[in-house]
Amino acid sequence: MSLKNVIAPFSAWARAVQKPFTVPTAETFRPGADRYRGWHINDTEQCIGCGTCSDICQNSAIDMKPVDEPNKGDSGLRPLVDYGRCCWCALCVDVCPSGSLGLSSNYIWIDRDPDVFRYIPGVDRKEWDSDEKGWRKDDGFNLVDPDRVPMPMMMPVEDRVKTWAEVVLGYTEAEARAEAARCVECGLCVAACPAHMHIPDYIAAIRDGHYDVAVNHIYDNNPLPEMCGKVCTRRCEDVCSIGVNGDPLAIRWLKRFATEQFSDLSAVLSHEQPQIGTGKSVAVIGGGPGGLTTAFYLAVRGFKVTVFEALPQVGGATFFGIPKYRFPLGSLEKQIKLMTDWGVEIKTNHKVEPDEFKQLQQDYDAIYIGTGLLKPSSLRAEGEDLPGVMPAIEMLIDHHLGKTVEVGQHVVVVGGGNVAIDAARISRRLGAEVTIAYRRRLEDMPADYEEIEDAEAEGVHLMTQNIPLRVEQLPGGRLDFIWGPAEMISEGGGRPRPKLIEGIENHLAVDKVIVAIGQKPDLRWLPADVAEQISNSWGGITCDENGMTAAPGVFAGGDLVNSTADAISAIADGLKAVDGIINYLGLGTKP
Amino acid sequence: MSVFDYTTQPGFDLISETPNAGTTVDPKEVQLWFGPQHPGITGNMSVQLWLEGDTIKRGITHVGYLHRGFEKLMERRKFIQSFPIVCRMCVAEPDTTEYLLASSLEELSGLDQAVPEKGQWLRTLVMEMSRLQVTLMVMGGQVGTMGMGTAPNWTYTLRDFLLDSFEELTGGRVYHMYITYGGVRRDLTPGFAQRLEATLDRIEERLPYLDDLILNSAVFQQRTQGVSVVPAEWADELGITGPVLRAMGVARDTRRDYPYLKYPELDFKVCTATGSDIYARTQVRRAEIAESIHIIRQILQMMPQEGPYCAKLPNMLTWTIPAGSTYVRAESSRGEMGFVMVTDGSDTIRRVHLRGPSYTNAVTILERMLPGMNIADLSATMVSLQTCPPEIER
Amino acid sequence: MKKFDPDRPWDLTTLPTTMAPQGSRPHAPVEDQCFLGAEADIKQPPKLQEAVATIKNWFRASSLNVLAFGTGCGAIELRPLSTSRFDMSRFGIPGAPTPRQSNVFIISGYLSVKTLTRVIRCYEQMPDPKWVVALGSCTINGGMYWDSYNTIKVLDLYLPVDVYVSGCMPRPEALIAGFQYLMDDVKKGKANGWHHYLENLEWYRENQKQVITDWDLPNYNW
Amino acid sequence: MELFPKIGWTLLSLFVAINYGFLINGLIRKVMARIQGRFGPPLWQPYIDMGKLLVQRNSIMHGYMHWLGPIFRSVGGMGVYVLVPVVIGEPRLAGFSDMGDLLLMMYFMFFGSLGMALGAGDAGHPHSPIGVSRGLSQMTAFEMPFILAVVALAAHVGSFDINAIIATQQHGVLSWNLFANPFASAAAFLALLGMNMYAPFNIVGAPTEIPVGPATEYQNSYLSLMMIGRSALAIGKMVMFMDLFLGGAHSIGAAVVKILAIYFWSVFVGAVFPRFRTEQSVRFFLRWPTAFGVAGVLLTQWVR
Amino acid sequence: MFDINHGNLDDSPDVGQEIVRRIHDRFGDFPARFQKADLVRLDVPQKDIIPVLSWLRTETPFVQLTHLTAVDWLEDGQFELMYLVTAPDLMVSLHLCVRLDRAKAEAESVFNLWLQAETYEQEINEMFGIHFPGSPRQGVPFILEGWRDMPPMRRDFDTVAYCDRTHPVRPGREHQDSRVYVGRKFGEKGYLK
Repeated sequence: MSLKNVIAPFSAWARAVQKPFTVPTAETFRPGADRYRGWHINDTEQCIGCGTCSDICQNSAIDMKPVDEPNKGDSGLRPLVDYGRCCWCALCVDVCPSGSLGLSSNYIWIDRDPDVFRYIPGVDRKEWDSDEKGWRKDDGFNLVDPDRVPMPMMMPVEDRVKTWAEVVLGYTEAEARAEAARCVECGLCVAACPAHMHIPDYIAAIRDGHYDVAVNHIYDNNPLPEMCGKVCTRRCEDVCSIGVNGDPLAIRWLKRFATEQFSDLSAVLSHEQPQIGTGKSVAVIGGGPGGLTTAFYLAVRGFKVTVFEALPQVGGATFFGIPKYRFPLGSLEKQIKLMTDWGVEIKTNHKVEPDEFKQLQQDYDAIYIGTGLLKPSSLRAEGEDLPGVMPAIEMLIDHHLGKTVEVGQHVVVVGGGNVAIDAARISRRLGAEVTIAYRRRLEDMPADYEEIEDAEAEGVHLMTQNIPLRVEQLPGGRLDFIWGPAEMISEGGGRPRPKLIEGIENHLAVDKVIVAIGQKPDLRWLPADVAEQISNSWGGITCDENGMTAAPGVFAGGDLVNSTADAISAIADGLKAVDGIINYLGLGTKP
Repeated sequence: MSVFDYTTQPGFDLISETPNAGTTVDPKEVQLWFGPQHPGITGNMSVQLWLEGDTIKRGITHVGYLHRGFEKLMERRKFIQSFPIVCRMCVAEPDTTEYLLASSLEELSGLDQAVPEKGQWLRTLVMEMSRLQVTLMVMGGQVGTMGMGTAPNWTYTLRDFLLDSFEELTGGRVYHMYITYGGVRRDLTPGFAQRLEATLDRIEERLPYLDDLILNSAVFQQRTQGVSVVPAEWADELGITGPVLRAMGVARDTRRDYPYLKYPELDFKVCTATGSDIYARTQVRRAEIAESIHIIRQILQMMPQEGPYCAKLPNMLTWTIPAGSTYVRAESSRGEMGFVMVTDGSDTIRRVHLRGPSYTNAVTILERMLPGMNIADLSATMVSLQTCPPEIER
Repeated sequence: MKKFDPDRPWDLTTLPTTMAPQGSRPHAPVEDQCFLGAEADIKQPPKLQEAVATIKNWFRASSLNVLAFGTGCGAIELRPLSTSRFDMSRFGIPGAPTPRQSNVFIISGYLSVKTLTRVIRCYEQMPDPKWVVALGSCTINGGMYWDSYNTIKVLDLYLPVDVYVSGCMPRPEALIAGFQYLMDDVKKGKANGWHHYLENLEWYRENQKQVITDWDLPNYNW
Repeated sequence: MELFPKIGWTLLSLFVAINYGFLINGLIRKVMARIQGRFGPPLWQPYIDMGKLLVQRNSIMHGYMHWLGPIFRSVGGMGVYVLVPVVIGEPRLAGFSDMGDLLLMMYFMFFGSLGMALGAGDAGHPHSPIGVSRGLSQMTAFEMPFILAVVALAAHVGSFDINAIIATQQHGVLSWNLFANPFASAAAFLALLGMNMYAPFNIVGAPTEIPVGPATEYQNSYLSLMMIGRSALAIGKMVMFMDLFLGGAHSIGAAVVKILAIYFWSVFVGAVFPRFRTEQSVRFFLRWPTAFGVAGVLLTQWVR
Repeated sequence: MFDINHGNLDDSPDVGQEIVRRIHDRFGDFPARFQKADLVRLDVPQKDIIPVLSWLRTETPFVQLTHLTAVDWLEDGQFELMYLVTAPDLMVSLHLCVRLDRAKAEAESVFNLWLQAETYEQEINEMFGIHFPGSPRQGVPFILEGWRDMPPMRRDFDTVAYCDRTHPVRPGREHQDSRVYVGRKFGEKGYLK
């Protein structure tokens, strides 16, 4: 014990005259750091109620609760946080696909009642709701994979226009499983899908490699999945929660991948539906997706179903409306084969006449009408009767039936839907220079964005805000397509409307003008009294919630009814009609 | 009769009218429960002592008061869900276990190659900061167990300044939950380096006073020199690591021997002392505080300012890892910590086991050092061995 | 007074009107008995009684000795709280090393069954009135150990809790706020979980015995 | 002075002294907090603690001996205080100093501690007997230099009468025993460190080893009684040291300052040291302080 | 203390390869996996494990038992014991893995080789129910107290079911899985199943 070591500790007394370390009483409740993990906040406007936060929470601290006023397109659920469970790891924030969830920098919550520590952030108002600081989602750290596995293309763009072969190659097994693993199984897609397919279930099955399970899930409410897997308008992907801040899951490609795994679907599929329809018969007029759906699921239940199709091939718009480079004929045939194998009788080249319809009403217990839209809308511009002006729908049907379609050197396609793009890309493959004239902006185009991109890549020229004024005959058989530019004006709500800028006329010399601005229903084949009874103001058919028209026993669906004009809606109508027919015939177990 | 009588509880309470069943009392012996309710115990554990006067005749450690079954819980959680759990394994020093979990699963999944440069630097920074804060705490706690309030008050405050830096960087004061698969969760904040430097300066400014209060203090020297000596031959037999080993003069350090993260690029020395007593362990800790400050300064200088801090992760909700097993290790403030990780190809861990230095320190070593020890030294010994109950029982 | 609801045992506003439960010591009456006031026997005007109670509660609230028992993770934040940075002693909250001399029990997080036994023992050794401050999620509804086989989930089935401080773990500042909350409650005479415990000892005992298999605590509280 | 006024004045003085002890206690907490870098509790915190202890329920009873411990303790403390003259030439503040001498005072000091030890030993908790044995060993050790110092002073004056010892120191500051007999003073002031039980000699109630030692089972009203006793004893001891070594006080102000100064000596040391183990502290007291004490006695003989 | 043959193992360029070669020479051809520079995994049959361990302990620099733990392979009906033996001077570890029959969960103790194995074996005994005859603290509670159920770390012990049975939770929670909720709300149904 040296004297130095006895004296040394007394140096600590220097501290006594310095300022204490202590946080002054007035500042005791210091604000948390900029990214402190405090209480939860939630932007309920942005929140889509996908429940991913609840899934990742290892404490099972987050419940999804139905709220009174959900936003459109979300699940109607909002996270409820239980602070009897939370550990403030903020994984819920980091995983939140919409980025709506966050943690504020507040950290003091004291109560004597333990039941109060539960609340729905954003809905139950709290004083920290407007806190700017706290833990927020960061772009550099993602717990879900925002990048889609790229879909490999069959060949380079420049070769594509020379062939009718399928453009998209499809995923390999590894790619499909990798893509399927991106799913967070929120189920928002189920709501968005008109047919309410079991999307998370089959994606999970694909992820685990159980493709037969996946196909069974898929066929559960879609008899044309391979078609859907290739050309569906996929509203599921629009609402996909990963898609809010990244690429949506490639649901369509995954469905396609699963169905393509099996050449013989009967061996894979199983059905457990009771044979309730023995002895009952149903006539389906129009072999489009809606009609085929009704026919298939009724046949599965033991009904005797006959499909009457005017064209030589069933499939309706999915047959003639979709170019073969998107949807090879073999795919369709495989699915039709399953239907006929499972008991659907198909009569092609059989156009139903008014008299025959009366007969069908007597012969069959129920009739389903799904004849779609076949009458092209008019251009409503001068010169639309000129020989070089043709409706796109006719061109597509002709093309698919193998007739020769003359497009010449230069074509202008008027319209911005999928039909317009298809007509343009077919024309491109027929060797023409193609221009698309669309009235609104590029982002307003109803066509699939991938389709638009592909078309552009293939050399289709896009002219937007372009209003056709008239078409004039030029010497030499060519046409002069005269158009005026438009400006976009927004009035009230709604999307902006194009307005012609007067006084400007542009000319475009073309060989053909293809009009693809929509189609109208054509009910002339119905007996006049029936047509009168069931049709509505725009010429379509009105149905009740069971899919039944005003005529008893006559059901309808598809483009005739819902005007959304996509295959999956028609399938959904078909499914509705299946239930409707069963209930109508008194075979269902009504809830 | 089993000597493991776990029915008695803190101390004797003769008023309870229920004599502690199963215990036979030697009239010359006093049985004393040191903990779990005891200010001198290092966390929630207890040592059952049989005393003669102030001298311990024998003793047994009892753990399990903090058992939460982490290893079981992690077997039924997805990989990402295990990540918030592991930091609770050692409350004072959460980053080491976070790193161990991340690196073991990265190794088994092949993600380890993808960890970006900056993520590695940030991991190193956080690991070293956490070593520093715990060492500071133990340094003060060491003398706190001997009844001086001044030094622990200072060191806890200095540690708290470091916790402020942690809070700024990671969003949490104690549970950082920062190191995760593929890197770290957030980037540096602007101006973080300057503020951390200021904190380090503040710590350094106080270190000479701490030396005077602790290492240079005559009373402290008398209390600790030659007290609770860990025999050198136990080193290999019991797998002693960390400051306890280095206080025997053996220069072993996981950071140098099994290089990981950015430690190979950093310049640091392995601090040793001789004597293997409490004083030597305190000397090692004092040297490691200076060394940690030195390392953190280097990291702040050498760290790249730009770049990603986390690898691109697969969907964490469905992440699966191929079957395999591994052992990863890292140097915590107490010594080598390791994770045994076994996966079976599913989306959950098959088996994980934390190998912590406290496991042998608090049970095997402590129990063998107890006979003949003065009761006054027990608390100091436990702190010097850095027994951490949550790590023992997980 | 509301009826005591066994489903909401933590609701301290539902104090039963019955006397002390069977088995408790006869000298542990419901009335406030201490060195300065066996006032149950003395007939005093109600105003004075009220004033005396206010003064007593003020004293109790201004000197809260915290039992040094780090039951869980939260104990690590008690160190900064009691040392220089946050210095809880300036609020009149020092630490107390033994249960006999402490007034506040901080349950700092989860309780394993093994610790719960000790916690009950320590709690019952503390002199009345005594208060329990529960930290963090674990005490409210199990926290992150909601599926752990070795921890209890709902503390107030086993001990009366006066103040819950939310957070995992609560910062020292939150703890200070919790203490201020407790002080307010004590001053108003609202924090009487101890009283509740005495009155419903049987109910608590039953719950405690459900999880503690090796029961060796006495069945009365003294 | 008549007996009854004297009793009255002494009780009043005792009351003031206890309050002063409380304030010093509060002040020490403040100062200790300052060196630790914090604010510390308010100055009046001991009063609040005291009030709290009085309004808490006692929940345990270890028998009457246990209950008597704090009473012995406070009687011992008060006994010391009433035997010391606080202000020179002020009979109202002289207590019963004319009726007892240093030996009686030291008896009261022992008496308090021994009574406490007896009471604490009855508690049944192992911490109590361990603390008691530690306390008694340490007490015996520091009594050695203290008694030597007292003997040195008494030998110098030729009497154990405290008033006589004061009287020899009234010839200027240098005549204070602090300077007149530095060895004895050193012995006594080192022994004071042990008496006041601040670090490094606070092994008795060391919280990290045997939480609060002998008092481990005491609660509430017992504790409050012990606080009063400790306060009286502390002031009594300080006054005694003031009388013995600092020449007493001529005014209340001087007494207040000197008491505080003497008290702070142990705080000054206590704040910066860890504690000794029992045998180390025993060894410490029996080494240098005892040597100083012996030197003090020898010095007295030599001066004579 | 022990006759440790530091021999030429120090000099060999790859200690892991060398020690595995020696084990192969001496005890048989156990499957080995060289996982990284400092870790080799060896799958040892149960009858050979104690000879290998005692040889490592007494005649090689692999003197440190870093940890001992168990894995429950419920599907295979086996337990796996994992011994990590380290050569601290050479900075190489051997992970020795042994499969035991789950029905007869018993293994030989290594307490004689390493003192601290008593704690590891005590914990494994408590948590997995593997018995180590001769180890000093078998059957003595280590972490658990008053445990009446099966050893909790076994795979077939369901901790959630145990919690539901034993530890009540606070009532009032109700969770809607978004997938199920959305499906139900929008009339999701199957037409084949």
